[in-house]
Amino acid sequence: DAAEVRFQKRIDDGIRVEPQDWMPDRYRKTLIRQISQHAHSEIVGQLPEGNWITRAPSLKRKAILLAKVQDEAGHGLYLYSAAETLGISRDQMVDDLHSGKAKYSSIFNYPTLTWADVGAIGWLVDGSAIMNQIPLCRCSYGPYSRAMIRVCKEEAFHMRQGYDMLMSLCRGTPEQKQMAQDALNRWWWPSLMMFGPPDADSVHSEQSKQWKIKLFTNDELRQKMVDQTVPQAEYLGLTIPDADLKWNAERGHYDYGAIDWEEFYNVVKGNGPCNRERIATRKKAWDDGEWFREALVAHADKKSKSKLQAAA
Amino acid sequence: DAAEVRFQKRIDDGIRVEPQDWMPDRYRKTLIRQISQHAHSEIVGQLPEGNWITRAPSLKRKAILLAKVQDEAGHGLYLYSAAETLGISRDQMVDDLHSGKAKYSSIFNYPTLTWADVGAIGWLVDGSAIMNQIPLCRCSYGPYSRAMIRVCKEEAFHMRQGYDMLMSLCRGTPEQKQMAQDALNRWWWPSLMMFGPPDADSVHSEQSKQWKIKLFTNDELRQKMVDQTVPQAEYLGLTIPDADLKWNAERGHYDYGAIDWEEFYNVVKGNGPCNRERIATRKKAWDDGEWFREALVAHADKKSKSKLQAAA
Amino acid sequence: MSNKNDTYAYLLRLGDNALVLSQRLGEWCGKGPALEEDMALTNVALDLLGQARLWLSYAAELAGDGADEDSLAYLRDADQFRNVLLLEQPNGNYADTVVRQFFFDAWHALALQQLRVSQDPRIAEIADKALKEVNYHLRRSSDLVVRLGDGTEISRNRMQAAVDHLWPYSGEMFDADGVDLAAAAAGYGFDPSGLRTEWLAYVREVLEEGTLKLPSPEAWMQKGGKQGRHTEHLSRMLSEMQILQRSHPGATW
Amino acid sequence: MSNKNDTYAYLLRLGDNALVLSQRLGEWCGKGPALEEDMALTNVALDLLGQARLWLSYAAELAGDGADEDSLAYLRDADQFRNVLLLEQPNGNYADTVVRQFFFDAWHALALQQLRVSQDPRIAEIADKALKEVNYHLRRSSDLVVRLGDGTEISRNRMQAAVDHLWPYSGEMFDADGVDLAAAAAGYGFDPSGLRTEWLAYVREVLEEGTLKLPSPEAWMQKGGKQGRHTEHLSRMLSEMQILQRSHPGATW
Repeated sequence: DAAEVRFQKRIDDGIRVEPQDWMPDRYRKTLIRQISQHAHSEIVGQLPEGNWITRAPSLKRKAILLAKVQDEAGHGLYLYSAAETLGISRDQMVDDLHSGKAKYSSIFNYPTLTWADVGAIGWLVDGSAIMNQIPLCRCSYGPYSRAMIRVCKEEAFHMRQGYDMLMSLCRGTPEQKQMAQDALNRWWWPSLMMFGPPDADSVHSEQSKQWKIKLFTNDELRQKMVDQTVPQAEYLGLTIPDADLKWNAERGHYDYGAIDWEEFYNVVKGNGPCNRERIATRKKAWDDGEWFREALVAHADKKSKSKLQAAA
Repeated sequence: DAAEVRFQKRIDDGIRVEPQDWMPDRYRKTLIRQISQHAHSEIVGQLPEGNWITRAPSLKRKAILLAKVQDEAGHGLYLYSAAETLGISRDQMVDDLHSGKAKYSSIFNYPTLTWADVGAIGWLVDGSAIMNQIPLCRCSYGPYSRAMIRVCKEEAFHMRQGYDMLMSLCRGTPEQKQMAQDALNRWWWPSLMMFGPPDADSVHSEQSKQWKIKLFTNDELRQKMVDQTVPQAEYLGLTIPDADLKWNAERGHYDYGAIDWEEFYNVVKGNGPCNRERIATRKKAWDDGEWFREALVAHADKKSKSKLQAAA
Repeated sequence: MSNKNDTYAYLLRLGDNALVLSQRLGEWCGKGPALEEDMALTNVALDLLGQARLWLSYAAELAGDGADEDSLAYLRDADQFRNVLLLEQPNGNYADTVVRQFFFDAWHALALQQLRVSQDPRIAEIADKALKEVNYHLRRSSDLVVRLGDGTEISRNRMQAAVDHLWPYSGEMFDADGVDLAAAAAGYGFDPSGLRTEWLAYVREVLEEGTLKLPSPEAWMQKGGKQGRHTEHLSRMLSEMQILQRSHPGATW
Repeated sequence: MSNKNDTYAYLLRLGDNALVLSQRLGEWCGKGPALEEDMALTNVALDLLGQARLWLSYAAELAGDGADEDSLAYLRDADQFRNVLLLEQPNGNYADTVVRQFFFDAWHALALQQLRVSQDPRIAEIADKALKEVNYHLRRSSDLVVRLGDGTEISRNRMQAAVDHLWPYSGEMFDADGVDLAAAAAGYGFDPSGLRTEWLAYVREVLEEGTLKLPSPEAWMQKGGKQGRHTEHLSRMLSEMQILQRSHPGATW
């Protein structure tokens, strides 16, 4: 198909695709899936950390956490807007989330059990997210790439804050340090799973690479994450829960142990500790807010009618 | 009216009135009002103390408190039953409570702000209640008098438990003792108000005395309560918040300061700190439980129908 | 000493199950759907609290470090609690509360029958006393499952939703780990996996009588509570339960 | 020193108002009725939290006994808090949250205008910064009152119910006591009773635009929060807020 060839040529030449440009249907659908999933992850991702806002142990930490969760809502907002440029409405995306048709990052189906989990999420989960997202700042679709630039800047900040939070715990009482270690134990493997299945099993990958909406493979990004994180854990004095982890001088990378992909697929399938609750919480917020949204629409209608009448 | 004269004669002779006996309509109405008000007080009275069940600071105290609140439900149950013998249904009484037509003891419109309030309620509120109720064990209406005998036994136990709870606080840390003093400061006057308005302003009193459903005046009972409580407070090392309180050797009683009847009437009128909330809580429990009660009725109907069919 | 540690860990599970469920039931106090039901529920809460005190006191004696029932209840963090996840789930509507109770009672009665013949006489004694209470709990919750299941359409729907929602938390009760196996081997406890067939048969029978559907016994089951990995609900429950002890260290109440 | 104590008491009220309302707003995080609304609400929560930190830090300096913003926030019991009762009321449905905010914002803006010319330069400085934020809060909550009042029938009913329910908690903001009068006399604060007429006029105007009825200004008003006599809600809120500090005495976070 000539149009597809021209489209691919533009991408190969590094020209950004913009909403008004022609694009293959599969490109559009793939992007909608990817961007909305990312947006949903920001929205659902508010919940595990939000769980500790009311219990944050200092006012400064409470302010940092509030601001962070607010940033996540903001990211959700840009990303929904980016997806809307592809011809899907926000309400449709929200419906798809609530019905289970659309996914969000499985990591948010794990519970936050202590305050240290807030730090671990910043350090590891935001860390993995940035690793995934930095390349996307250069992706072929303009609105997505611009949203990613903005998101990445803030995520890097969140990651530093999470690390700093853990630093305080690791320099604190033995109970606090234990809390940090326990959080690392529980979040380490799920964070590595965030990059998705091993390259060998990964669907969609080849075409997405060609379209420049995926620039590195899952395993490449995962390796980067491990390499970046190991020295950070050492600096904290924490032990990564992987007996097989060791520096491989030949590869110039850390080798790491086998990931339990059965757990991963199981959580994706809906069997994670919090899948049901996360969606139930969001759905309840949405349903409880229906009268509010309807009222704002009704009021706006009244105002525009009375303006029309005044003009007539 | 000859029947009324015979009725009064039986009462004067100390013969108990039973449900099947003839009685004047006003006697019936007065008793329904009094007994149902008492029943409602037990039910609403679960809430202020129930507020601390989940926070009781030792397992033993938690067990004592749970058992006490359960006793109150039980008292409510006997008393509703006693009122039902007078020809009113429990559902009707519950409706009257929720609509505000029926009253309950105003004391339960004060909040329980600390754990010490649980002790203060046992000591002072149950103390005042017993003072009111002991004479009612001899009242003219049989079912009421029998209910009161059972209630009084348990209330005396609750009062001792409340006092014991305060004793632990008064022998504890300075913060605990302060908590106890603060509770006494807040509960003292409302407890004295529990006996109702001064005799001079009291309605219904004369007729009720004659019918032996009220055996002492409000002020007589109030004086008894003060006389009983002052030495108990001294033993705890707590100060009763009344600068005018002092022993009057001539009267053989304690003199006490002026009661703020404006506050009393204000709380009765609905302006107490918790009036709205207490009723809202009970009403919500009732409304939320509707499906449950309906299901039990529906199931019982099915069972009795299938028994009938089996018998046919 | 290793044996003592195992027994301690085993007793914590029994005590925490009773304590956590009792705490949840206490939240209903004065707010139940009917007066008689309120009283019955408080009875169950009181029985469980009494059992928790016996188990935890025994555990504290074994720990022997000055611990007592209150220090165990009030000064451990969530990750040191060993109750199954089922029992920390929120009360929800009353159907959720009834089904949670029913799943647990059915297991609890079977478990206490095992423990009544424990080779640890103290465990046997506590279990014997508790079993009398729990037999009543089970009769009551089974009866409610039948009446609410086979009641109105609304009540059946609520009950079925509660059964489906809580089902994934039922499997953990039968999940044997090292602590269980050590208890079974030493003869003071039992292997919980052995109770599953009987539990399933009983639960199926009662649900059927209540016109309710048993979810798939092969469904994925949540676990972790027995090892101290809980849901987000437990730490919130404990913050309320423990606040006074935490705020007044060393005080006596 | 007596003067310093009065100022300390005065600052606690300002700080606790901001802290307690911020804490309530934080409970909505991730659960609001619309994404944009969630973000705006969190903004308000953040502003108030920032103000609370400034007021409490200043109070802690005056106390001079090693106190800091965190010891004041996390280690005082409910009876030592000095916020008005309005702000500790539960979030309820979103209408309750909006009306609570509106009543407070309307007072808060007037109060900060007074404090901006405080003779205590530190108070004046904090108030000046806060006022800029609160002017935005008030615009936002006033706007929501109008839109939700004059929206659908459901929204009008919910808003009117919220107005009626919260009304008895509005009077305390204007109830001057010794602490207020000392502040007014010394020139670092103001007499709050002087703000009532302007507040009423503004609130009436906004409610009317939202087709809502102003309850009787002569209605009975609840009070006590400014003197430390709170509703049952505050101690529950604090048990959640303070649990970590209470459980780990002396730890740094």
